[in-house]
Amino acid sequence: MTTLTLAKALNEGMRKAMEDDPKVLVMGEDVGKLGGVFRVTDGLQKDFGEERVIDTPLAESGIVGTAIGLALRGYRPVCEIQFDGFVFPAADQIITQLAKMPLRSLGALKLPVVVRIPCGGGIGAVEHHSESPEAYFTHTAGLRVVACSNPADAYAMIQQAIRCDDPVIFFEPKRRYWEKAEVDTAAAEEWFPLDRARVVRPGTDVTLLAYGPMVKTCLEAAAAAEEDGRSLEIVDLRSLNPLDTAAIAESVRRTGRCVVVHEAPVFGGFGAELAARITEECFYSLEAPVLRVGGPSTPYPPSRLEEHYLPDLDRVLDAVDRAFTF
Amino acid sequence: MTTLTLAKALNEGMRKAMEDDPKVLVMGEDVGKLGGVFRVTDGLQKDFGEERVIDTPLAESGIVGTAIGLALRGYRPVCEIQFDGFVFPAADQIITQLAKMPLRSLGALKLPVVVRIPCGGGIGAVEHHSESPEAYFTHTAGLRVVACSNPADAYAMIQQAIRCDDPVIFFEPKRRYWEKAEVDTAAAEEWFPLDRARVVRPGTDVTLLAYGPMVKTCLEAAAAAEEDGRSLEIVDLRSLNPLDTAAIAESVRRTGRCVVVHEAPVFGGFGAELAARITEECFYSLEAPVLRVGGPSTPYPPSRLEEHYLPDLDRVLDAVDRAFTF
Amino acid sequence: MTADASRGAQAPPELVQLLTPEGERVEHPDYDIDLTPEEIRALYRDLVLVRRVDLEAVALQRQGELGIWASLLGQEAAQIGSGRALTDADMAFPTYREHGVAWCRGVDPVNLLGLFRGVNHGGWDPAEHNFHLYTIVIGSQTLHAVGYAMGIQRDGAVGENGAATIVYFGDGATSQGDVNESFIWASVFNAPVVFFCQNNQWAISEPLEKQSRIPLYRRASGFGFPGVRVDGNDVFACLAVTRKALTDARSGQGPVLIEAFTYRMGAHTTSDDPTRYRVQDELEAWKLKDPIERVRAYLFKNQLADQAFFDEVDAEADELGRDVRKRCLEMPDPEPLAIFDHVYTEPHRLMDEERAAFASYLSGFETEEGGR
Amino acid sequence: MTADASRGAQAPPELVQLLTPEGERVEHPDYDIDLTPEEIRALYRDLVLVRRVDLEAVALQRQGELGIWASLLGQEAAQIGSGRALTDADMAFPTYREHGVAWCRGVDPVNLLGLFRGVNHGGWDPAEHNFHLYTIVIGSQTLHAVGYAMGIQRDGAVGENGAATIVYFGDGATSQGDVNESFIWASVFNAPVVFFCQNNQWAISEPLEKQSRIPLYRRASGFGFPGVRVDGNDVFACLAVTRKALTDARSGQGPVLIEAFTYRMGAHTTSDDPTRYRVQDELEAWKLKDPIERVRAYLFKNQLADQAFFDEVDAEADELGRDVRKRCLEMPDPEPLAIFDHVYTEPHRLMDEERAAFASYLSGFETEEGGR
Ligand SMILES: Cc1ncc(C[n+]2csc(CCOP(=O)(O)OP(=O)(O)O)c2C)c(N)n1
Ligand SMILES: Cc1ncc(C[n+]2csc(CCOP(=O)(O)OP(=O)(O)O)c2C)c(N)n1
Ligand SMILES: [Mg+2]
Ligand SMILES: [Mg+2]
Repeated sequence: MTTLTLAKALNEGMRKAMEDDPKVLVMGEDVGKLGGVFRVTDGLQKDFGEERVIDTPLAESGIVGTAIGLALRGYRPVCEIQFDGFVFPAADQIITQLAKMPLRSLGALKLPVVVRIPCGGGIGAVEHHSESPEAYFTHTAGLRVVACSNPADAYAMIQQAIRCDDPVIFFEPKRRYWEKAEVDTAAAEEWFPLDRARVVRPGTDVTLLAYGPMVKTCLEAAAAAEEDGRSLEIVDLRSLNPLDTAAIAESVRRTGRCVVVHEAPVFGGFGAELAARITEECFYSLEAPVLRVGGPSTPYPPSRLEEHYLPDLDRVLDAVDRAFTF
Repeated sequence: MTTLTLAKALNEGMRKAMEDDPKVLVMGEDVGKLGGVFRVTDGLQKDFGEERVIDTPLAESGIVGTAIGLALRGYRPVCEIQFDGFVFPAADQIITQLAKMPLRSLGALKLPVVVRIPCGGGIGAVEHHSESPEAYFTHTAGLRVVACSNPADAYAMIQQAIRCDDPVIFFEPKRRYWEKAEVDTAAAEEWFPLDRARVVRPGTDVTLLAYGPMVKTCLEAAAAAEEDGRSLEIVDLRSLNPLDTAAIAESVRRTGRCVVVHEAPVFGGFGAELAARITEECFYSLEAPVLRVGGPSTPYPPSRLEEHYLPDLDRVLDAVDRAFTF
Repeated sequence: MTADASRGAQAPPELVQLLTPEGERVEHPDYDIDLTPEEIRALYRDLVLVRRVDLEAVALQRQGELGIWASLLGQEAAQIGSGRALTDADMAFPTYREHGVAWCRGVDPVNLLGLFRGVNHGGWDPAEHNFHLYTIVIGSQTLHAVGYAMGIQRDGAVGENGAATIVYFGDGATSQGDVNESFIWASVFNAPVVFFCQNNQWAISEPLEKQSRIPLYRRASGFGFPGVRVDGNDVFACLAVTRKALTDARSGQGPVLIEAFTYRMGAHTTSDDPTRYRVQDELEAWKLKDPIERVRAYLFKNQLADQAFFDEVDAEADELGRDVRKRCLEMPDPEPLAIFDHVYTEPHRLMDEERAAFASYLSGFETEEGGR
Repeated sequence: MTADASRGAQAPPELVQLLTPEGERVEHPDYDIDLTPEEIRALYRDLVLVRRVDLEAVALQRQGELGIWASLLGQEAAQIGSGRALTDADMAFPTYREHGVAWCRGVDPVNLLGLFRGVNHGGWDPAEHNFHLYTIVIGSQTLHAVGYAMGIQRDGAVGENGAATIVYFGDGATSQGDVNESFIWASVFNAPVVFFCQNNQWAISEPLEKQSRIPLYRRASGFGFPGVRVDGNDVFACLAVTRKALTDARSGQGPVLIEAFTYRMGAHTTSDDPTRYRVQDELEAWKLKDPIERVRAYLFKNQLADQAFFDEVDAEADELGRDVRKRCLEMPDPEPLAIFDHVYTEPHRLMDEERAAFASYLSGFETEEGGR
């Protein structure tokens, strides 16, 4: 057990993966000497060399496109997209190539490529640096989409993602990068499966579904609600595609109420899939419709407005209250 | 009143728009002499010249990016993306620039750009030529997203889209291009509003929500269901963003049951938003969960499998049946 | 001759040519090739056979057996010349039109038809032939090729007995961001990759002028690596130029851009109607430069082959055509549940759920005797 | 001096220079400029004032008044030289670092701060100044500029008294697909656009070698239009070269790429720590080429300005700095409901619904005295 920040846990996880498998490469803008703008790749180039930790030209399509080629040659590239808002130049390579090539080959090809995306707001940044583009990828068949919410998961999940033979879009909650927790760097074989949701706080009255940065927000809300005598169960989804529907439905059937929380705009966001699916699964158990808490259906605002844009404890509790008015 | 195919209705609509406003331009790959691979722009270059109907270099990001620049200079470009699956190279320009620039300018700039996308399957085509990428755009705040389902709407909606000062993603159901109907080319001022849903067949037992190519499929299903004594109401959404929630909710409250139909993969598809929103709006009226009929959550299959992939009359009726088992 | 028709009608001076349209061997200061009669006959055979496969595929499409077909007619020399320059260790990344290259890589022609028939999205194992799947999204394969070449570098497989990558794309593709990014990556990392652009003068209905105002081979100079224009209808020149580029790449000298100056003699695909946008004269001018005729003339004039040889090749071609046709018709449609196969490599819950639900839906029809 | 530090330490032969780092006027066969003393003093004043605004912004960021700032330190001559070459009718498309160009376009420096302070995404009306909004997604503005230039063509505004577009981007940006596509569009349509690349040697931590293995100005040759490299720290040369390029573009001679060879003297942004990736020696070498010092030296040596003038400019700069600071602190935060404004130009139901719901949510707090 060591205490690590989430950023450091990712760093250690990648380091471990690179030690375990010489085919693992890290590539992206500024991932080398600088160690990435968030220092998540800090020290890796120093230790593994420029051949394995590659500072690429400044073009995201090129990053993902060449990563695909490297994977075809037997490598396991881990690409860093510098910020969420800059993944879109790579959209074509991700959606039409990375996601579809294994199927196109009838299984002859596998593409173990990880695309790491620091995501979400709350860091006072300028435009394009605070977005939550997960819904673009959860709707893209052929991709796995995961989101870590804490250092221990970050450490394990990045290694699991790298070992996975499918392409994985890996979301990292950038405003939680500096939060610390105990990480058991030894228990490699006992990792919780990458595609499973986890109840991170048991409760009886309402199920809160969250992932990435919002898990902590929900935990805070649960602590506050407890004082009001309300027991919230928090499920950290971890994997968005595939979704652990069984685990979620089990919780919602017990509580009878469900609130979904994410930072992305509500309209067409991933919460819509959660709400639709849960309603279908748990129709007779639901005392209220699944309520969604998310960003307004607008572009991410200037940072002086982000406290109003981002779901916070109050917005979550407000939705919980509303779930009881039905 | 004249009888037009859907493709020709679009062609006439664009022609009218170009006559009405010299700032309207048409641009894209092969839109000139060839008239587009579906002939939707047939004859326009001949009549309006190469300055207004522009055969562009082969690059979708370039098409949308330069259209933005033309719009900044006061033009109203109508871009054609040759097939649905080729919109992704333009994803960055659409998502980070086209959708956001008006907000970025605090309203100083408007971007009246229309991006036409022939969409959907059922034409026996190869990969990338049969997709339904609407969910990527409905989740993108700043865009309007519309889908026409018949020649009369096609004629009016394309002109409304071109007149709209917001960017519009305009989906055209390619397998319905050759279907004919009466089009009233005169009634320009009495057009049904672009952002309104329309009940295209009234009914009492279940509400079917559809758009684009699936409207016809639903109408066929309704005819078949009638023989079985079941009355289906079909709502053609027409506008996906903004959504005409009030009209939809009014219908669902009446029928108490709702089935959503689209070709896109169900997981994370636009149907999820419909289901989530309707459930929230109509919770007490729903006798069954909103059921979704769509493509499997896989990439679009080889064409010999598309009849199994695409929702058809049977799949729609199966869902209707299921809605009655709750 | 109209302005249109003059496109490439006279060979530009920078064009590498070793065999004239009339079948005369010419010298080039930088490129030469020394082929045995047997090798030349083998090239001729390749050219004829791939043209025959292509013709058969067009016919199959006309008869409704294929959904669409992208013909290589006119581009045989570019494809056979470059394809025969490859060693087994080299890796090739095609577009959707490289039937001739596929032939050189040993891909069974019938396997090419699966995609166009609509029974799969790609019917061969790329690793088995070192020939990647067809790529339809214009230009995207160029980045894959460069990434693959970077993998070759990391494997230490550059140098003597090294390997290289070749990637095919069209004149239209040169406008895509991806293609230009691939030039950047290749030059910055000095990757062992040969960019093989078949400039067939048209991107569907758009002539080259819509993509570039200068010859395409010169694009490379803007990225700091060599570009060369070769007569794409001259199989000798294509072989020589590609061989040299590959040798250079394999030995660590980095990327090269080859522009094979050729012509799309047919429609863009069987869905296309070129009479809407190009003049017949242009086609006629190019017919005189047919890639097969000139080899035939050369073989004949130099008495390297007799009529019996030509007849034999034609007979083989016919047999191949018949065989391809027969096996095309035999290609089974995939099972409905195949929709869910291979979407993921590892088990995936959603696929399992949807597959099961669909199976049960389908079985409902069986009990209902075919459903409604 | 290390290998790193030698980057650009000696001027490459192809560099257009009219004023040496020591303040000596030199001749160039293709470019010349004839400036009155008054004009030169005005350029000096521009350089000093924009540097001062920049310094103030860095200080404001350090004090928590801005979230981040992208300093132009070292790039003043490139920006003022090119910016002063523009006429009112020309349109400029910046990145996020063109504070000097903004100055030339008459944008109030305080308006630049809104984006970095987080009160808006862009604080001016582009049409008012013919200066587009800052663009953060690397390279995307190049296509906008070309589209705009195509609009100029369609307006018939090319020719005498014509207009042109200039678009700014960095060395790193040259790797983006969009930038290369913009080169294609511009050349194919012969659009009146000047591509102004400020090669400041770094893209955050990546040196130019990660983007190109040849000088960037040569990229243009691959697309068939002229490229020129200018000493980006020489305001005379930047003015002369840009003026000529704009004149050519306006009169219908099509695009030009200008590579302004300069250096990012500061961090990439205030969030960056360049000591992690570059050596101090390099900085020292470039300090000797400071863009302001050489104009000062020239003015001084040629007795075109006296100490009083310099003091006056310094005083003006200090006053400007104070004013910018004061007005920055006064910038109000936007109202929460502004989140919903201007997302759409025309009425949009979802915006109205969400705005109303949020307003009612907020008013809940007011009645609850600030909520939980
Ligand atoms: C990204 C993308 N956009 C559009 C298309 C549609 N399309 C298919 S082939 C083609 C023209 C390609 O021209 P070129 O690169 O010259 O190759 P050729 O077909 O002539 O061999 C186009 C526009 C596509 N496949 N991919
Ligand atoms: C598409 C995209 N990818 C990544 C980034 C993050 N980023 C911001 S500035 C920058 C480096 C830009 O370098 P250059 O083009 O040389 O301009 P400079 O900052 O040196 O002026 C990067 C990678 C971005 N803004 N946009
Ligand atoms: Mg072509
Ligand atoms: Mg730079």
